[in-house]
Order: sequence, then C-alpha cells, then structure tokens
Amino acid sequence: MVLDLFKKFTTLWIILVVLAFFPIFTSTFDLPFWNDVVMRIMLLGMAAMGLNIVFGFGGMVSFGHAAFMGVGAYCAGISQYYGLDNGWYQLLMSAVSCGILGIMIGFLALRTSGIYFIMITLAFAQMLYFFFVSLEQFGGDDGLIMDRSDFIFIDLYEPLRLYYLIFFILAAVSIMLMLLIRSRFGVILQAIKSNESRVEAMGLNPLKFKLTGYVISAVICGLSGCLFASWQEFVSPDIMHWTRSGDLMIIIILGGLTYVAGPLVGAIVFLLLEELLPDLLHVVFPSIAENWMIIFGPLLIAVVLFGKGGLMGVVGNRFTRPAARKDQ
Amino acid sequence: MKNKFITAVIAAGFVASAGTAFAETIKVGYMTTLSGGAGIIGKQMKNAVELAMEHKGGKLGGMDAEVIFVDDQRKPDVTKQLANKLLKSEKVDVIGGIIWSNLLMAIHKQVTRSDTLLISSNAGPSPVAGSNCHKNFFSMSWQNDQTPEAMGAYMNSAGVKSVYAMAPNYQAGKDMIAGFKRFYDGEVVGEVYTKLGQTDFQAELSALRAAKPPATFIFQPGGMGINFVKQWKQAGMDDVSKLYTVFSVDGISLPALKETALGTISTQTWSPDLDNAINKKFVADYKSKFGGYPSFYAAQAYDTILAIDHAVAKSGSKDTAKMREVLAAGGIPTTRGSLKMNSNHFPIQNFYLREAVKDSDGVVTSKIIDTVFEDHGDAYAQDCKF
Amino acid sequence: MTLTLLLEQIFNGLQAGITLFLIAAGLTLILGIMDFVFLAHGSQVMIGAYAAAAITIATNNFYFGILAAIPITFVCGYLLEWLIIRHLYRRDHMDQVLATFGLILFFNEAIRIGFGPAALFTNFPSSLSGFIEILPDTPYPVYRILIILVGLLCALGIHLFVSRTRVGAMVRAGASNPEMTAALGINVKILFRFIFAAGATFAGLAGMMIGPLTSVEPGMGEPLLILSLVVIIIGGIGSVRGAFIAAILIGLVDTVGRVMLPMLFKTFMSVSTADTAGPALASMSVYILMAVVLVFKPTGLFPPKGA
Amino acid sequence: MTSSILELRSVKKKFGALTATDNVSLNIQKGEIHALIGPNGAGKTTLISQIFGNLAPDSGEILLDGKNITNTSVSNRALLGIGRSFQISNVLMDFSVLENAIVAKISHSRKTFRFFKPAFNDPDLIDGGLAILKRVGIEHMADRNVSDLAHGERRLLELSLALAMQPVLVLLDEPMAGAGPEDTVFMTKVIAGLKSDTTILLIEHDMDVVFQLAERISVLVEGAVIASGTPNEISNNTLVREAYLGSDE
Repeated sequence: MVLDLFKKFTTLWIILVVLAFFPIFTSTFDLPFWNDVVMRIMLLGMAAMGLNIVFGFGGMVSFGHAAFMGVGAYCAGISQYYGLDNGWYQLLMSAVSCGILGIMIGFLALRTSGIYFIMITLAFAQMLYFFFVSLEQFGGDDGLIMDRSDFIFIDLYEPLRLYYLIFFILAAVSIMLMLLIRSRFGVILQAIKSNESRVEAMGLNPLKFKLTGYVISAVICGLSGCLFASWQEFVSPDIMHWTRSGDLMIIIILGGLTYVAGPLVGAIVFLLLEELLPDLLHVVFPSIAENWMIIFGPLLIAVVLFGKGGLMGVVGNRFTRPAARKDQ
Repeated sequence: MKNKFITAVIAAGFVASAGTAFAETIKVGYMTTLSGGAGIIGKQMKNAVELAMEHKGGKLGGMDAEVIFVDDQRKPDVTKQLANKLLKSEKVDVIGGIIWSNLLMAIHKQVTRSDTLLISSNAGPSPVAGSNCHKNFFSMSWQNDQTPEAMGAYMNSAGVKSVYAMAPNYQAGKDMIAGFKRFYDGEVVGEVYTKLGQTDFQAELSALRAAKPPATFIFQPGGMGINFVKQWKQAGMDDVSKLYTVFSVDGISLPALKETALGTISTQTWSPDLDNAINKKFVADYKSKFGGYPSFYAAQAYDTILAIDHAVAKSGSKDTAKMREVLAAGGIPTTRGSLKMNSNHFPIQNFYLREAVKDSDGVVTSKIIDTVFEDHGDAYAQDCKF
Repeated sequence: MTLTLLLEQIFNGLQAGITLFLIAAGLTLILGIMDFVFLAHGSQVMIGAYAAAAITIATNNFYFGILAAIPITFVCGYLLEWLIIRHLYRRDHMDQVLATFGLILFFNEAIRIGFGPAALFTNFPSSLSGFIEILPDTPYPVYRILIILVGLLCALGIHLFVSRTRVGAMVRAGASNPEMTAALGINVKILFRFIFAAGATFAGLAGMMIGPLTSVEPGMGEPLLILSLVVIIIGGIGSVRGAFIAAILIGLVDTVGRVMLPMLFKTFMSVSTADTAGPALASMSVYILMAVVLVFKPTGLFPPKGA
Repeated sequence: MTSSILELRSVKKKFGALTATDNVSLNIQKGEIHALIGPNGAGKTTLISQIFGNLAPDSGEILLDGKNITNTSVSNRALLGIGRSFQISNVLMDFSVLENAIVAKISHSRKTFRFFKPAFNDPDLIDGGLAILKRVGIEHMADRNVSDLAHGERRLLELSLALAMQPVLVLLDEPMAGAGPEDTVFMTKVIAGLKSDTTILLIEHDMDVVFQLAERISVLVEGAVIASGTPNEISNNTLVREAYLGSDE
C-alpha cells in the first residue's frame, strides 16, 4: 500500500522531498528569506489542500474557507492572550473549534446548492469576519501581536524549527489526503460530485458524506490558520477577509482541482508570481511595475481559457478522471 | 524596485569574493501600499522619499545609500514576508514606511527583534507606544490618539458644549474617539461607528440632522473622508452643525474635494504652510516635481529619510545601536522643525489647527490658523519600558 | 427616534436599494439565464462612473456626461461578452469565478493606469442641489429623490420589457430553463450578448448616478458587487422581481439597521457594549438576513418558476 | 393469492394548476413485471419519482411491503430495497464501468465511512463490483470509461447499478429509450431474466416490449389510472383503446 502511494502521487512526493531539503539549498546559497516564502507557500497550500476536499473532490464551491483559517489563527492568538501558549494545545483547540463550526455552518449551508451554496458560505465567512473585527479586546481590526506558540521540545525562534514543524504537518495532511481520496469515503465523495442523484439512488445519504468532507476540510484550514498565526506572530481579521477565500480558490484552480497535489502546485505558482512579477515587470516595463496586477489578472483568465485542468492538468493527463484512480 | 532575487544572488557572490573592499552603503527598505485603492497614499510617500534622496544627493549622512521600495498590498501576511525579505535577503539597515496600524503590528516584533531600526512614517497604534514598545522602533508621525486629543482640546477652548462623534467601526476609529474624549470636557451626545469602507453616509447624516448637535467630530480617513465631507456639504449640514475633522481632509482628499472642502477645520502635526526652511523647500520642490501639494503622509515619509540621514551623519555609522542613540536624543531636523523624542520613541511635537483654504493659485490646500498643543507627548509613554 | 427621522431613513434605504437593484437586475439574469458567475459586474459600475465623471469634467456638463456614458458602458459590456465571456459559458462555476476575478484585477489596474490612483471629483449641477420637503420640516436632497425616480423608472421599464415583449418572453423562458431556450431555436448567442450589455449598462448607470455622491475611484464596485450578489441570492437567481424586492429589503435593512441597531441596543445594554455590538451586528445584518433566507428557502424568496 | 410488494393509496401531486398524478391507487404484486403505460405527459415519471422519493406527494400514502414509506428519504428507500433507473441515464460519468459498480458495492456493504484503505484496488470490492456487472452481462466492459460507452451500454450499466442493492422492487423508466434494435432485444432478455429475483415496475413506450414482458399493465392518462389488468384485458379495454392505443396507432 505504501509503495502504491509513492507510485500514484509522484508529483506530491517530489514536492515534499524538495520542501524537505529546501533549507539546505537556502543555507548553501545564503537565501534565508526564501525559507519564509516557502513557509507561506506551505501554509496557504495546506489550507488550499483542505479546501480542495470539498471544492475539487466534493464539487462544493465554498467561498468562505478563509474563515476557518481565521478561527484557527484566533484560537492560537486568544489562547496565548490568556497565557495558554502551548502550541499543541492551540492546534487541538483550532481543530476542535473549526470542527464544531464546520458542522454548524456545513449543516446549514449544505441545504443549498450551486451558486446559492457559494453565497451562503460567503455569508457565514463575512459574519465571522465582522465578528472578529468587532472584538475590541483582541485588537479588533488592528489585530493581536502574539509570540510564536510554545511547541514543547521545539523552540520556534530557531526559524528552521518552525519550517520543519509546518513541513511535517503539511506532510501528514498530504499523506492523509492521499489515503482519504482513494478510500471508500473519498470514492463516494467523488461519486457525489460526479452524480449526486445516482449516489442517493444507491442508498447513500449524500449530506452525510458532504458534511463529513466539509468538516475535515474546515479542520485542515483551522490547523493551517493556527500555524499561520505562529508564523506571522500576529493575528488579525485580515486572515479571513473574503479575498483570501478567493485566493485559496484561485490557488486550487491554478494548480488543478482534481489532483491532491494541485493546490500545493497552485500555491507555489501563485505566491512566486506575486513575489516575482513586480520585480520582473520592473525590469521589463518599469512604468507599470506597481500595477503588476494588470498582468496577473489576464494571466488568470488565460489559465482558465487555455489551461483546462490547471497546471497539473497541463503537465499530466488532460482527462477528467476521479483522483481516486489517476496517477498524479 | 529592482529585481531583488538577482541582486541578492549577485550581492552574495560579491560579498564572498570582495569582502569589505567596497565603501559602506546604507540600505533602507521602504514599505508602503502602492497597489490597490490606497495606492495613492503610497505613491505620495514614494515620491517624497525619492525627493528626499535627491535633496541629499543620493547619500544618507554622507554614506552611499540605497532605498528599496516594496509594495505591502495592505495585507499583513504580505507585509510580514516583505519585512523578512528586506531583513534576510536585502540585509537592510533600516526599515521605514508603513501606513496602516495592522501592518505595523504584523511586523513590529520581527523587525525590532532582528536588531534593525523600524521607523514608521505614519502608523502609530497604542500597543507599540505603550506596553509593547521596543527600543528599535521609532515613529516619525504621531501616536494615533494625539491628533484627536488636540481637536478635543481645541473644542474646549472654542467653547463647544456638546458634540456628536463619528468614526469607522475599526480599531483606529475607536482609538480616535477615545483620544478625543480624553481631552474633550463637554458632553458627547452621540457616538456613532460607521462601517469601514462605507461610501454613503446619508443615513448617518439624517440621524445627525435630527439630533441637531452644535458640533460634529469626525475621523473618516481616505476615500471615506472624501465621501463624508462631500455628502455633508451636499446635504447642507453646515447649517445644522459645525464640522471638526481629523485625518479626513488632507492632501489626499483635498484634490478630490476641491472647493467643497473650503472652511473645514482639522488638527494635524504638519501643514504645507508650516514656516521653516526644510518644509518650504520640501513643499516647493514636491509641487514643482510632482504637481500638486504633498500630503502629511508625504511629509512624514520625507522626514523618515531625514531622520535616517541625521542618525548616520551624527553617529558616523550605520550601526543600529549608535543610530538609535542619536534618534532617541531627539533634535531631528524635519519638516516640522527640530523634532523632540519621547521616552517611547514617539515625537513630542506641536499640534496645529488647520483650515482648508485657497492658495494664491486657486488650489485648495490647508493653512495653519492656531497652535493647539505645544510639545505634546502621548498618553502611553509611561507604560513603555525598554 | 421620531417618525420623520424614520421616514427619512426609509427614503435613504430606498435610494440605496434602488441603486443596488440597478446593479443586480442585469446580474441576476446573467446568473440565472447563462448560469454564469460573473464577479466583475462591479467593474461595470466603476466603468460607468468613470465614463460619466471623465466626460462631465471634460465638457463641464453633467447631463452630457451621463448621456454619453450610457452608450459607452453598453459597448463595453458588449465587447467584454464578445471577447471573453462567451468563451466561458460552458465552463464550470469555478473557472468562471477565477476568470472573472482576473477581470476585476485587470479593470482596476487599467483604470488606475488610465486615470491615476486618486479619486475623480465630480459633483451634480447646482440645479439639482436643492431640497424637497418630504414632510414639513424634513428636507430631502433633490438629487437623491431623482436617483429613486430614475431607478424606479428603470425598474418599471425592465419589468414591462420582461413581461410584455417577445424578447422578454425569451428571457423569462431562459431564466426558468436554459436548455429550453436553446431548444426553441432562439438565437441564444445574441440574446446572451444583449442581456450582458444591457446588464452592464444598468450597472454603469448606477455608477454614474452615485458618482457625484461618492468618490469615483478604482475598486469602487467591489463592495457593491458583494451586496448585489446578496440581493440576487435573497431574491432568487434569475428573478428580476425578486431582485427588486430583495434590493429594497437590503437597502432598508442595511441603512435603517446601521442607524437604529445601536440606538436600540442602548435601550437595554450599557452604552459601551451597545457601541461595540450595535455596529458589529449592523455590518453583519445583511449576511444574517441572507443566511436565514437560504436556510428556510434554499433557492431564495422568488425562484423563477420551474427552477 | 400473491401479496402486494408496493401499494399506492390515492397518491396526488400538483404542479401549480397542473395535476400530475390524480389520486393514483396501484398495487404491484410480489415477483411480477408490471408495466405502466400512457401517453407523453401522463405523469408516469412523476409517479415513479414519488415512489422512489425524489418527489413528495401532496397527499396519499405509499407502502412498501406493508410499510409506510411516504416520508422516507431516497437513500433510505434504496436501502429498504427499491432500485431505479432514470429516463435520462444516470451513472457516474467520470468513472469507469467497474468503478461505478464498486461504488454500488461499497454502498451495499454499508461500510462507507472508511478513510484509509484504497477502494479501487480492494479485491473484495472488485469481485463484488464484477458480480454486479455480471448480472446484466456487461462484465467484459469493466475497464472502459463511462464517457466512452454507447447509449445502450450506459442503460445496461444503470440497470446493473439499480440491481446492485438486491432490491425487492426495481423501477425502470424507459430502459429502451434511445437504444438500437439489438440493444432492445438484449435488454428485454436481461429484464426477463430478473423476474425470478425481484419485482419490476416498468415504464415503456415500446408496446412490443411491454406486451412481451409485462404480466400486468396499468394505464395512466392525465395523471389518473384508467385501467389495470393483464395484457389481454388491457388490449381489449375500450377506454384504453380510445384514450391511448387508438390515438397512438
């Protein structure tokens, strides 16, 4: 079974191996800043992978998953505000809170479908956003400065330790997803995306599976948010702004939404573009370097128009097949 | 903004081979919001920094200098990553800029801990002035509460008995009203928090018309200020109540408000007509180079560069501890005159009452009509222990 | 809280709602008939506002600005559909979200490059700057009443068009069953392009009318887009009547809630708590309303028949 | 006397002013093939949808094996033993034929919340899936993608899925629609072969097929059952001839 996972998810394993050795590269060439970029890539990639459970595999276009990142981040921030700075405890808190919230929001939102689902998930995310903006005690809109959480045995002020903590949690999430997507549950989720009424006719209650998928994805986003807070040493409602939900969706579509590795590939490309495009433009076309989004926007449109299946789809096979089967 | 990645690689190579053969260069990372809706503010700040570098002949304190501009996109996580880039990749000696409180909060700890000076050109939230202060942080602007404090004090002296206060519902808005109430002795008959980013204030104006307060105090920065003042005038509210503003009618909104803003009063630490040599040169050159008056954001950005120049010149080095000592001692030559520094590294400065007027060319600008506070320090300095 | 103030706030809510309706009317058809998630509809508002403002500034004539801007927004919408949108109808919602998000970025930056990052200043002519007493002692700005009237006129026009004309019948058929429209042999391509351009024009008109009230700046359409999506969802996707009722509802809830909620809260809780909870709840109110509607009516209040 | 497996008592459904099913009462006997015929728009599919639970009747009762299932969900009815093939073939398009069957097998096993072991290479599930396909004789196309299948092949796959849960009652909504003559012959044979295992309620327009397969026929016109009986009785029923067969020929 393990060998099989290596064979089926080649891209993901390659990325994980590269990520594992990346700090050696940066220290050799003295580019410590790039560790930081990659940490952000891993965090947003992890959240996007979580979202992709519902988005790519379950066919539910949730426009509000940044809210779970926010809740995870605030679990860390608020715990620390009250002196509970054990990082493992904060991760647990984030997972539990996002799980409970996921059940509540999922249960209500999954009554709807299509565009209505997109909008109701956005509505709940906006409610949470405004809720945290109004929490004056925790800095409201200005946010809450916090220390990196205290992960027992791991002193996070050594930058590489945070890097590897994020890496190992990302790797764990990745392996869990590889298994999940090929499991009975994963197969049913993808079957629901393919044809909900057939699955229902087979005697399965789609809501149960969709809700479970929704909760798992919420928990993963929560974990990502909790680590995000430690990375940023700061929590503010900005982490759950609706544009971040949009960013997560873009990351997924960019990478390829029917692939487990897609969101990670998307995160790498998206954040590298954000990082390098202004610099690049400055060399080529200095007068509009500040307006780099005028290139970025059409680029996204081009990906949709010409790169069906995202980058993974362009590189790999172009057929729509369930992720449970295809080689990635 | 150049291709930093390539620069970094090349620089690393040079440093390894050439060692210290080069003359010392001081590197300043300047962070502001260049893209998105607030891009106009960042643009003015960038202009001002470039002007300052021009005035200093491209050197800071006589040392070769390089300024690297980065666009924070007004997002905390992007800001944090850029700060990291400036620190680790560019290895800058000073980080300056930053418009927004939340962005400053996002990078405050990281930059100060790395033993690099962080000089804010605008943001001044209370945590970094008080209990969370750090010796490596300096403000070239003000603490958020101070400007409304000045307005509160002025309104006392003007004999305003009761006021209706209005600000957006976010942290800075609440700080502003808290600061205002700290100094204002009269009655606050209404305290209304509008939505952040609200564009239409007609509903609030209707409520205000019904309440008929003799005075209205507002904090509505950026686009919100343009909309508020415009709609205030359109609704003929001047007949109902007198408007007192902070950070709502300034060099950013005046070009959009034009004559509509005439007569509006506000408090501020700086004004284009402030009478000193540095300011006169700054305003005149800014106007001729970029067309139009600079805003206080631009002035503070200009001052940030002047402060670095002063620190290097006086200490003769770009060493953080030495520069810090110079800046903490105060006496920094700026567009606001010689700036004194408080124990928490925020300026102790004058606060002026300004009115929107037409200049001799018919352009609407602001003019100082009174000095409300002289050498005013902020309320949080006592909580600050380095 | 006096009765006159309440009435005035209702007028304010009406004006906000009518503006939202103009934006939502086209969008609800785009979502309903073409099943197309068009996030860049807010950019149409911005284009309208900029076109009118730029022409007004150049010619110094407000009316001319509006008159010239209407065909400009129509052409913009037409071209946009022809160049990009028509290639996206058959794609799934996710692709549409991504592509139209890209359009938002493009339009905002294009405007910033073209007109500079600062807000454009426009004002309505002095002939419209007066007040009308809607009740004794309750003056209300003429210009805002004009917006309400123009909006109502547009709403009536759209209603008559959809319910009385042949093309309107196609639109109704399309909203309740897109496949059927195609099966009837109607030239769907032309119909779509027309709806798209008309939707852009109404959104642009909303932008033109609020331009003199608010600041005309890049990105001005996004907050309106989110609100009009809320309107469409509450009204039922594809239903112009639903959009109208929901827009007025949202306008009233948002406007009246903003002012009244804090006042209401102060009657039974401490002032400082009310100052925190009131505005917070007010900014959440429209989303709460939408969530409640969807929980009880998962396809909105007035889903088109057959949907 | 055989006992009834499905009983409808005055089932009524209205869409606005249109009465889709008008007080339909119907008895399906255990083990029979019962055909439901009627002109287009008579409400046949609407009735099937109510039996399967996709639509809720406005009034009336539906009993499966004596148990009231009027308010039971689709998935629970499937678990109670109703299988259905839809008018427009309804299979998992992105999956292969075997994968379709495996999903059905997973459902049948009731062990659905398993998160780790890969499903598509589980030998038990593959065997189970193949057995499902074998029932309608399509195991040879197990590895093909559904999107590549011909129309008739898809109908067969759908039938196999409907049978996967070993239902006591199968609802077949126009299984021959769009199929070529060869497919029709094959499908007819398959359906006839099911008779020993289950009860079938069949909607079909092809009268040859209906008279070949059905033991009893009910005729639905404008939402109401106008006649019910053996093929012989139906073909001799004057009401039916007038309302339906007459206009059809």
